[in-house]
Amino acid sequence: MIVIKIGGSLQDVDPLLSDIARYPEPMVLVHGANRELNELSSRLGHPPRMVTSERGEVSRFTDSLSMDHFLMAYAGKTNKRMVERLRSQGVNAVGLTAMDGGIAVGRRKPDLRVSEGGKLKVLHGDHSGSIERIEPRLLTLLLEHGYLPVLTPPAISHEGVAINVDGDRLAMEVSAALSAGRLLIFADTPGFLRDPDDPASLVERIRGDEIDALFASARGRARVKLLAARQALQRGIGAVGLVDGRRERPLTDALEGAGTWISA
Amino acid sequence: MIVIKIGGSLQDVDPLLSDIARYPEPMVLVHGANRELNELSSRLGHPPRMVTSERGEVSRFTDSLSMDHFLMAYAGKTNKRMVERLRSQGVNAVGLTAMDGGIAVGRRKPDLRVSEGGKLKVLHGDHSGSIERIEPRLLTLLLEHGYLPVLTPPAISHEGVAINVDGDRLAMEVSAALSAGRLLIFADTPGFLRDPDDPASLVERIRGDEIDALFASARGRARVKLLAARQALQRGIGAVGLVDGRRERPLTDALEGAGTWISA
Amino acid sequence: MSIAMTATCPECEARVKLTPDLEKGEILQCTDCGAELEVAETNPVELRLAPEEEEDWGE
Amino acid sequence: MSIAMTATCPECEARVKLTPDLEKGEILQCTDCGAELEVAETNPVELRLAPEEEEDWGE
Repeated sequence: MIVIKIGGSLQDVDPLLSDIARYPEPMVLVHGANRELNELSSRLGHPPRMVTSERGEVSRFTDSLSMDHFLMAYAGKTNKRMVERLRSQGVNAVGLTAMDGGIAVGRRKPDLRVSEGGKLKVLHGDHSGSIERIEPRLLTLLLEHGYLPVLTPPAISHEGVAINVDGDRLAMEVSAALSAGRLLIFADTPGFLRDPDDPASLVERIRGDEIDALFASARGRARVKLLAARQALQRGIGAVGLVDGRRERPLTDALEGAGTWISA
Repeated sequence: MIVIKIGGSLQDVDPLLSDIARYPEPMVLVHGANRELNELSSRLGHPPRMVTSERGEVSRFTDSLSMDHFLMAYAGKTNKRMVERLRSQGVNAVGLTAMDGGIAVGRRKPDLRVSEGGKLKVLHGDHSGSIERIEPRLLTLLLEHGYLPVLTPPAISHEGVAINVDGDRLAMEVSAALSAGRLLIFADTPGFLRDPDDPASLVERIRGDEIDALFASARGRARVKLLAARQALQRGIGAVGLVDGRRERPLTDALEGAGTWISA
Repeated sequence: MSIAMTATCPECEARVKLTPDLEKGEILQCTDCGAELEVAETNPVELRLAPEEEEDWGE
Repeated sequence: MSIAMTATCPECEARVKLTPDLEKGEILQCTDCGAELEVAETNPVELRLAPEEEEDWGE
């Protein structure tokens, strides 16, 4: 069983979806829709509010109206266009958010400490949080009956409120809960680059104990992906691939070793 | 087993959702999001295009961009906010479109003959169609494992293209496929009114053979509902309720006989 | 851009009279063979058989 | 509407110096007891204990 994360940064997902349609093994897809959400919320006059934590981590402040837009972009357009595309190629896809069937439950963190305009501030009413528990029953049920689950944030809090969670972490948590052999994270880059601006600086193999060294010099999305990969290994997932979703047969190439593979 | 259709016209669905949360029997929810879609598409600069057929039937011309908005409003915001609300009240809800798992497959009708500006015209590229087959397997699987499916259009064409279908007909087809004992259609009216402008003209009981007489004088949404009810009876559904979703305990009252009940 | 006053019926090749306010997508009837024709193009005018009326409608 | 120059620390009741550009939601530190305080209101100024820093972040 493998879990595939399709990054929100990937513009054209069709080659990857077609390659997935040819893959016979059971699988769970997880996707984001960052760009879709940014575009939609701006056009609806409630532009995205990105904030920076005291430790410099950037995240999206998601108030209730932004969560409406989040559901439209992630669970509406992106999730269902993927299901449509997969079904047109004979895949028995079922689109879900991590709320449906209580797949991912976590703690909502309504108060957010941010540094803005040189000041330390507290924002209230954030609909973000972190995943604490995966309930795999629905996913296992669907997999056993030949369906391909296509999963997207949001998750849901203990009180039953939709919460924005990181797509890579959701994919990692689901991989661990289903004891997937491999987690593949497809994005619009060849893999983990020692120097983000130099595609030739691709690191092809990373052993578990080498991650910390690379972690220090990684920035932004690459950093979150390394974090997710390290936790995946700690949770018993055999290997994590940071792979290029823009190739003609992205999945086939990845399974033949292309991109960055991280294993214990 | 009962099927509940929640009309897009219903403004406040919370009382109905809370009443549903208390209902112990297996159930499938079907909902629309007409108003949400009209508002969203106007705000995104692609206002809804309602067209009239030669026989005077009004429908929404759904081009590809409108279908993106359709997915955002129906499958994104409305479906998932309902799942969120139900889960916060202890219901194990799972949100789906009729595409997911191939629940409703039908024939797309890309060419639409309309009368516009006094002329008869053909419009091309419509993403609407009619349901030809229900595949109940996924719904039955979820019901058997204690989930509450929350279903919304669109359906999917034989070629795997998302198609806009009527929510009442989807509810009727699902009721027939699952041999539901009762189909309840909740809207923002007391039930079938002999005179749409006079709430006191509620018809409480309609026998199957009386439908045609009423059908002649019915207009707009009421007409579609009567059509759906008649077909439901023909397909073996015991009783169809056209019931008021605005009451404090809409489901409880309906099951005690409130609204309009149509049976063979 | 003035529209030609007649075009050829694709079914029976008779001449079909056209009105000045002809619009793309408009449905005309050939007065000779009675076929329903759709204005596929207006510049130049192209006619083709119009799709039949659907017996049932989605939402 | 000029903001008062000091307010009372809810933890140790010492006087806390306020800057003129005080904003709602801003986090200050009480120079006496070191508690982190949040500006709950600015008119009049109300301080309360600030929520702790989260150890981990969602997207």
